[in-house]
Amino acid sequence: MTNDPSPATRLTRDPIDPAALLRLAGRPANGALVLFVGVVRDVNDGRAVTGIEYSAYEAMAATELADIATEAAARFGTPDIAIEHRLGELALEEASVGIAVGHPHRGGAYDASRWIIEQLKRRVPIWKREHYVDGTREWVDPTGHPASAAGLGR
Amino acid sequence: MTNDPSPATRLTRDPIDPAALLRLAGRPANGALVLFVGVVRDVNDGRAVTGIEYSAYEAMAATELADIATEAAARFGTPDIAIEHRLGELALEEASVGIAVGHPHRGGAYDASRWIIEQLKRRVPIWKREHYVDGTREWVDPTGHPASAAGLGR
Amino acid sequence: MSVTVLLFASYADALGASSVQLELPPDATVADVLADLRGRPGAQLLPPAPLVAVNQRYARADSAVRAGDEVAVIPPVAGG
Amino acid sequence: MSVTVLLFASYADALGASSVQLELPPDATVADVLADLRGRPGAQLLPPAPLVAVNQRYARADSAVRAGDEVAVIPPVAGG
Repeated sequence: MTNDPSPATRLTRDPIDPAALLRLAGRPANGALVLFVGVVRDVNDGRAVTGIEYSAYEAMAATELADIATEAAARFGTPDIAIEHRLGELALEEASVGIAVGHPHRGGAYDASRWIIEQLKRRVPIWKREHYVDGTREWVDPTGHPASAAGLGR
Repeated sequence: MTNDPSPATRLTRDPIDPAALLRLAGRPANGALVLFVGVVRDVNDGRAVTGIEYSAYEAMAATELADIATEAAARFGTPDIAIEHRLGELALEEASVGIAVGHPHRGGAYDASRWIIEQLKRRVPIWKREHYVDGTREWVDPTGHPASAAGLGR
Repeated sequence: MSVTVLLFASYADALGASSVQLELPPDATVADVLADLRGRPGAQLLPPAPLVAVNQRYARADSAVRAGDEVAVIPPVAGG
Repeated sequence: MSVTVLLFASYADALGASSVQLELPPDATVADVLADLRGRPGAQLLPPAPLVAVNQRYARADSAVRAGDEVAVIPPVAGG
């Protein structure tokens, strides 16, 4: 199968299908596929998590995702990039993000994959609110300044 | 789902199922999954390839695969490693190897994945014979000394 | 001129709104938008230099804001 | 003593066999196995220092070989 020679990116409220992302990154010239999946885990910063709610500035987030994929395609020399980010309420062990990269060689596939997730975490306007075992909820600030410490909690 | 706290490795003559490998690497504490898939590509060293035949010193290859997974588990701090290598005749775009790693953090997942494929390519006694468009077949020597150049070709 | 300011996540919670309509002078900048917001209840909780986007692109404090622009004040992103 | 030597891939093609049975002195090493193989038709095509495994573990040229051991001469590996 040969895919369109352009990256595929989207925000979705449906479960992420890793196999579908891998198919989007396939091409007869690609000897390597690397898939990254971010998953809702049961503990964050020492607190027991029961679920996460993802929200976004959707129009801008979609643009940033597309830009990241286009930049990665140029930087790493492959158009075979598929990125999905989930929005809405996610249960433990559900996938929040999936990134598939196909490349003729494994070095390019790994490097592009890692670059994309780092860029995504830095640039794409998506937020998450963790739900904890004690029933509380808090916006997560990965910069290390919890919203609650700044008085911005719920 | 919580998997057995030990790596899963095998040689197989059946198609590799990436989704199954990902499931083997899942665990509620894992926030990151990285899957590497090696794929038969249509060109190698400038020659058009029509398929590849993989063979192995099977008992030793199985031991080496298991050892690599065990070493990676200790080195990168995660038991959630699944590796499959395909044997037999593979068509273009079929997966020859699949490596899934689950880890609490993405850095560990990427690093373990990359380490495993490099070790696999260095240590596991598996060989491949490429089939070319012109009907010829040749054992591949990744050390850069093609068997044919040394007079070992078919 | 009239400018729409979008607020998200913890900032929307703090200011009690997901969007506000501002009236600004014609030569306004992003800094003016932030200064206006800081006069509102809950806005003392904004950090000193929040991320801002104008028309869905990240913008600097001295970037111009024009009538009809969509300005967004963006809490620390947490995708992935 | 009797030792089984396994050959694979390009080496099996070169020597025309996927396994050979060698008779070696009791204090033999991996180097002795290779020396014996080099006397056989096609074996001039082995590289100067091929990889060898004894009982499915990589071994050095001076590693001892014992009666009943499974010795394997291993072409450049190409998995992945």
